[in-house]
Amino acid sequence: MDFTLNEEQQLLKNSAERFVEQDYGFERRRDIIASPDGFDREVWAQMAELGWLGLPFSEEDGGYDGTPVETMILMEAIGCGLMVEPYLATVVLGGGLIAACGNADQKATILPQLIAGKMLLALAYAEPQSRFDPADIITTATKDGGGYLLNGHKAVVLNGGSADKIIFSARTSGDQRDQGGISLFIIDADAAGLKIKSYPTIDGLRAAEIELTNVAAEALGKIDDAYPAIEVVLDAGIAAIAAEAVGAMQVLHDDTLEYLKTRQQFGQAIGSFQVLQHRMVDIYIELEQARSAAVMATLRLTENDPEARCHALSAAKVQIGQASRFVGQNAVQLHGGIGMTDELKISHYFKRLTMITTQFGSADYHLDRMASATPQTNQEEI
Amino acid sequence: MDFTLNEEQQLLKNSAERFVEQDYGFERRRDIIASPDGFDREVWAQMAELGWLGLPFSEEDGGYDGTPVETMILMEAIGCGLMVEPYLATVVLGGGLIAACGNADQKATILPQLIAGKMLLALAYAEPQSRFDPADIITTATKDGGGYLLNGHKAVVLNGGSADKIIFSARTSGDQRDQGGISLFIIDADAAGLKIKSYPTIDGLRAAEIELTNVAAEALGKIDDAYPAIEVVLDAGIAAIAAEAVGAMQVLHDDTLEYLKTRQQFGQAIGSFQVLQHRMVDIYIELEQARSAAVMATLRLTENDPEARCHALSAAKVQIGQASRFVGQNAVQLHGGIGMTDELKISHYFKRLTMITTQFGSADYHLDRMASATPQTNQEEI
Amino acid sequence: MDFNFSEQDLAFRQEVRDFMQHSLPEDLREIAEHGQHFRKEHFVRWQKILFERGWAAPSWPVEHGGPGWTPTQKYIFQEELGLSAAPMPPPFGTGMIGPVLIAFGNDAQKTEYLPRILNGDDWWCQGYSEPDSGSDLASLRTIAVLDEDHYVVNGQKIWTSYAQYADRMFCLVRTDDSVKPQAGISFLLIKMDTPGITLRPIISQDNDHTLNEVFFEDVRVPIKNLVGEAGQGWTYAKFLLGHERSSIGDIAGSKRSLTRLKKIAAAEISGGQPLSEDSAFSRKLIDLDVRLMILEVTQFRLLADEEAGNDIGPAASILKIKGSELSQLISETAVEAIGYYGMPYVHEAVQPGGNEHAVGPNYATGILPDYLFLRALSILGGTNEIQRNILAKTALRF
Amino acid sequence: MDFNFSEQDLAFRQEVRDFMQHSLPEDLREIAEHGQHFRKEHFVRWQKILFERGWAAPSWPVEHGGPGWTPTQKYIFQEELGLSAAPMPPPFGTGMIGPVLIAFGNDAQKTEYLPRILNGDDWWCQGYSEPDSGSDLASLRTIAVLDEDHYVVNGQKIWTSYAQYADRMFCLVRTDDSVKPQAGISFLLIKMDTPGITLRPIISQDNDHTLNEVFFEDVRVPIKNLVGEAGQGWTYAKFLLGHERSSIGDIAGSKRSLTRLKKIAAAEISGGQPLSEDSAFSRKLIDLDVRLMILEVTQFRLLADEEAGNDIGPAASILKIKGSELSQLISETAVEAIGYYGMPYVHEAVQPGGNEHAVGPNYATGILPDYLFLRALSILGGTNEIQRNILAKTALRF
Repeated sequence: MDFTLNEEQQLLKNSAERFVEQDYGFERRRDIIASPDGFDREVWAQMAELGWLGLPFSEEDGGYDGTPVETMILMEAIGCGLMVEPYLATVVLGGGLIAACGNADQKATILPQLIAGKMLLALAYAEPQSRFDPADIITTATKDGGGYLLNGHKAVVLNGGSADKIIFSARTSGDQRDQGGISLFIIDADAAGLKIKSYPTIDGLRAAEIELTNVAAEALGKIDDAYPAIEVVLDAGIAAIAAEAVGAMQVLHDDTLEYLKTRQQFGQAIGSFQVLQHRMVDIYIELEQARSAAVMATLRLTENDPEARCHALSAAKVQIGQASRFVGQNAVQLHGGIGMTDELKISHYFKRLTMITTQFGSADYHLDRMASATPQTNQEEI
Repeated sequence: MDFTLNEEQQLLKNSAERFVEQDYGFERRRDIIASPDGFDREVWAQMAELGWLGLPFSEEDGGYDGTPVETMILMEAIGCGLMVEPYLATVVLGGGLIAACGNADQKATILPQLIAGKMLLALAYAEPQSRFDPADIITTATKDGGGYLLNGHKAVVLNGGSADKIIFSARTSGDQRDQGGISLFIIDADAAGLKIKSYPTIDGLRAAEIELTNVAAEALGKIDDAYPAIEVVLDAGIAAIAAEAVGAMQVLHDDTLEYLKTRQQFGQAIGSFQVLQHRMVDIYIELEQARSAAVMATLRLTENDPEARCHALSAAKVQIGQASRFVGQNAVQLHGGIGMTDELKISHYFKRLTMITTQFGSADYHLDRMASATPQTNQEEI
Repeated sequence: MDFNFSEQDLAFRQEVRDFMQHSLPEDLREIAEHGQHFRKEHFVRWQKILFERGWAAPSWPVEHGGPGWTPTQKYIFQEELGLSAAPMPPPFGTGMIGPVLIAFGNDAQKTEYLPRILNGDDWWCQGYSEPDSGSDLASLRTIAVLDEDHYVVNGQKIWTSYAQYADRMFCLVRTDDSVKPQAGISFLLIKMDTPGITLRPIISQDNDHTLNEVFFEDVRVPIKNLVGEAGQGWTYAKFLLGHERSSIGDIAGSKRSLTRLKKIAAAEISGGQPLSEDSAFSRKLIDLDVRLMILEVTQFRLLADEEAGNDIGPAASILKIKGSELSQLISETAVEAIGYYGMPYVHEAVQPGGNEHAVGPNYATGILPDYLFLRALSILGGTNEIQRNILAKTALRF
Repeated sequence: MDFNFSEQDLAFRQEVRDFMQHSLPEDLREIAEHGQHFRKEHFVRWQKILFERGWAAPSWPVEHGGPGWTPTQKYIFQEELGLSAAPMPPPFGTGMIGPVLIAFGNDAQKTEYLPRILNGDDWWCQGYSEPDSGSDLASLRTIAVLDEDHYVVNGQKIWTSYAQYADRMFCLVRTDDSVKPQAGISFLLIKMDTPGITLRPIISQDNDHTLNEVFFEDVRVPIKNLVGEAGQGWTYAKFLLGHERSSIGDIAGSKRSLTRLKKIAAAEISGGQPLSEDSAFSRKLIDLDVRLMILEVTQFRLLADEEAGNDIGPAASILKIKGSELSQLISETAVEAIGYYGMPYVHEAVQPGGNEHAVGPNYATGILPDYLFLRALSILGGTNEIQRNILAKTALRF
């Protein structure tokens, strides 16, 4: 048992933290969000240069053979800076699926480009009716000569408006909500029949609604059998946003503690009031527990038993959601009115944490997912 | 809208409070609990003399034509004193069913005796498998000449060991958990085939397991159609223990507040710590909200629309349960170790409130009951 | 004991309901139903409609144009207004400065201001909070120095709602530095177009503009605009705090939002069935019902007390705490209900007359902005922590 | 980063498991399985079995008879002990006075006491708390006055666990009134049969007798029974507080009780199906799983820190707070699960060897007494409020 970082990981952590501190100030972020893309292509290029985009990929795919721990380190820094660049969409979700399911040709076409920062991806898995269930799919893919034609509507596709290629889940057989019969397809963003409506999200990101009308598509991975891979990559997404949440909560923790110690009311720092001290302690405890959840999510991601992986990742998501809500709401409350303004950082972190609570599924969804997953390994065998 | 007591009600309240204060000291209660019956027949006689046993009954049944408000007043005093005399079992539950379902003969035999303090009743409605559902009945009643023969097992019958007559619910038709097909029967406690095992309960009361083997019984009310009457009387039980809980919580509130103001630690009264003050405020708020719940339960009991009655009574029970738990746990916590001793009153009130949380159904049971009850009257029409 | 409104009260309620149904303009109703925000002209138009009906100032005495209602009637009116899709008139005019002028203003002030408040011609804003005096209001530092027949005001106010709409401000200023903080405060009426006043908008986290900072640089205010006596401003401000608190829990607002949430839960599909039929989510909804029902009874008990002429004192803090917690919890549950469609934020979609359509189902519009905005309920008007301090002191005598 | 126990640790755990399985006497196993309480002879018998195996004092150094385990091995042992049905040895001997004597005792004391602690011959109790010094321990008032070669002790202790079983007490007494409170405290070893000591049992709300008041009236204690230096007692007491805290969250206990709760929920029928299949109740159970899993990771992080020789400092308070909240919540949920069968209380049924049978299903026995008893978790050893004070000071530097 060892929770320390090795030397390279420590270097990565230092470098990511320095980047956020020196190059990603809050006013710059404000400008970036208001820009047409909603993120900064220059920052993206820097991230590529620093080698961050290749971290999780194998050396033969042109990456650096990193483990989920490296992604955790980077996502925590992204959370600290509330960075809006499409790392989650392109590297974790899109890249993760290409690496897991792509054939040699697909990997060779996409991954080196992605790692070089020249290609953005998005994953379109949710649908208007699907709520949190990634198996709830009515978008269809029907065979058409050597390829497939897709029809349907994909909902709230993270960074769908700026992606060069988009991965879609679609039903090739089975009924709505069957886990069997689901396949993955990859489509160029400028393909005929794709209608992409991009919009800002409440937490400063961009997402898109995508309508597909007879869009020609190339399959990614085995037909009818994509659900397990989708589950794995969404679990990777959970681990990633768990770390992002920890970074964001750390900032709220630090800023709120600082505020309590400096803000004067009734002739004393408000941090001298025991009730506010104890609330701050509860924020601290939630943050530490969230850190445990993020570590668990990260280290369990490579678990061989899928049920044990689901169980741990869902548990982490439940805790992260609760902590995000508690820390976000109370950072605002302890700041008072000023915590609700657009001007202060606080509200922006609160908004991102609010969305993390439902992103990749609410607490109830994940409690039910845990109930239906029975890890083969003994719980105590960790 | 008027939440004040009329003159007679105010007199009743004064008299009940005086009784508890002067005649029902905590050491006397300790002796009473340890006595063979588990309650005091002398106290019961006094209660009869004071006219309390006849309060809810009509004048023609020998009572005083009281409303549920009178029961609320008395039960609140009973909660203040944590009185163990069988008012709930005999007057509210048993007497309530006799008054509602009894024929002229049954009323005439039982109610005057009951009101005079000469006859104790109990209601046996729960069964080992029934959990909180009073329709979950497998005890059977089969026709036998002019009467019925009962077979089965009734669980946790409040004051079942001291009752002179016991009212049983039993199935005369229908399947387990059907609301139809349930009938009521009345049986003398010394009837052949009744096996009554009486035991103390954790909160200082007495209850019994009762096994019935071919027990001859007389029907009470219409065969197959007793469920609505059972529901009404259990709702009356909810209103009664809601008021009892308010009385008990008031004592915990007062004693804890007093303790916070007098107990010295670190050179000051512990009540000077803001965190403890705020916890005490939350106890106060829960008590006020519980008072609202008890009032709602009491005034809604005579609601004509059964669904509206269920809705309000279940809502009251949910709140009372939550408040009982919060106030009980925190009164112990704020007292520290001394709050956990048998010696102090605190733990005894905590135990009674703990059992009130599940008595007549847990919060989940009542939330589900509310979900299936749709009041005909507009919610806003209250 | 009796739980029901009297026949007269029920008839009055029907009258109010009929009025709301017939007199609320259709375009206002639509704004509310689309989860959009009212702007100045909507509030003013509605105020003038209420004025026509004689209901513009529920709490004013008849001689100043009030309707002469009992506390229960006032409550019913507020409740029905809250349940309807009508704009809730900001309290600054009829609810706040009006009662202060009626109680403490001189005849000239009453004559000049009251009619224009009543008919909606003047929009007032409130100048209380300052950057360094939030919960500790008495520490305010905006200074007014007498210069012949004018006060010269310098300083800054913050959290001023709708200052951008306002014609006038009632304002707490420090006129005497030599006495203890509460004693040196005066109550001034200031025209917002007086030279030296500048505004800076505060954009809130839901990207809306309601709040402002207001800066005063040598702003000259005629001495006739002083209310009551100099140095008595704190007394007048406290008078207002004790005023009109019986609707403080905003039960009507919670009723509306819970009804909306139930509709969402019935429309949202989860695992092939309506979310409202998921047993765990259903219990959450019912639990909200329970909280609302209990709070309403507490509200009724308070109202009965008020009707009997008793001091409602600490109970108002209970309503404030539990009411804000409930509103926030309903809103939090609504965020959970709409799932991924909480994310899209199209600013134009929540503006009246905006051309952009919202993304996702119509019912999702405004849910997230509401959630963000409602965090204010446990902060403004004395944080819930301050409310607990008040209860500790007043109800428990710590 | 690595989440797994090493091969050696896993092998060690198997060794402990095998031992527990083979060496725990059947009658002790049955006591635990019937939800009954262990008595002195059970604890002592088990201590002697551990002693035979060389595992009587996990944290002692090898030269005094300890097993020489790493922090991880100690943790594994505690965990396995907690998961088994074995009696959990009270900490007063091997966990508390032993380490104090090893660190601060003189050779004579070590020789006299340590072997008898190890083999279970001496039962120790702890004399810290007094009626007026609960959370504020340093204000203690039991006085020891030197009279030639004896201290004469007068005063009173309270909350003394198992004093009725104890042969000896380690006791904080005030030996100097003239210095600041912490500096005047000394650490004495007192034989319980010394004249002048009387006990008064404290019956707890679960009707059990574990706690006592202990009165001292002119109790003469030889000066050789002073540990370390006079006036240094506070230092030794604090040394203990920082000692052996990595199992403070009692995760093993929560694992056992959650497993028990799940069995109850599977056996209890609600509306025709197992309670565990009710979707809302199932979510409650899973939510407890989540809390337990997360707390265990926090525990592991702490253990890794301890293994690396770092100060675990404030984190122990997190484990104390969250661990006690979790134990209490599991117990509260168990009370809910057993429904009406929480009410019966047959005192004899929870006593080993009692003839009375419990009422209702076997699994209901002891659930209510446990619930009542576990309220102590957030009180003893520093209330959860005190723990938050500690965190505010140490972790947040308020």
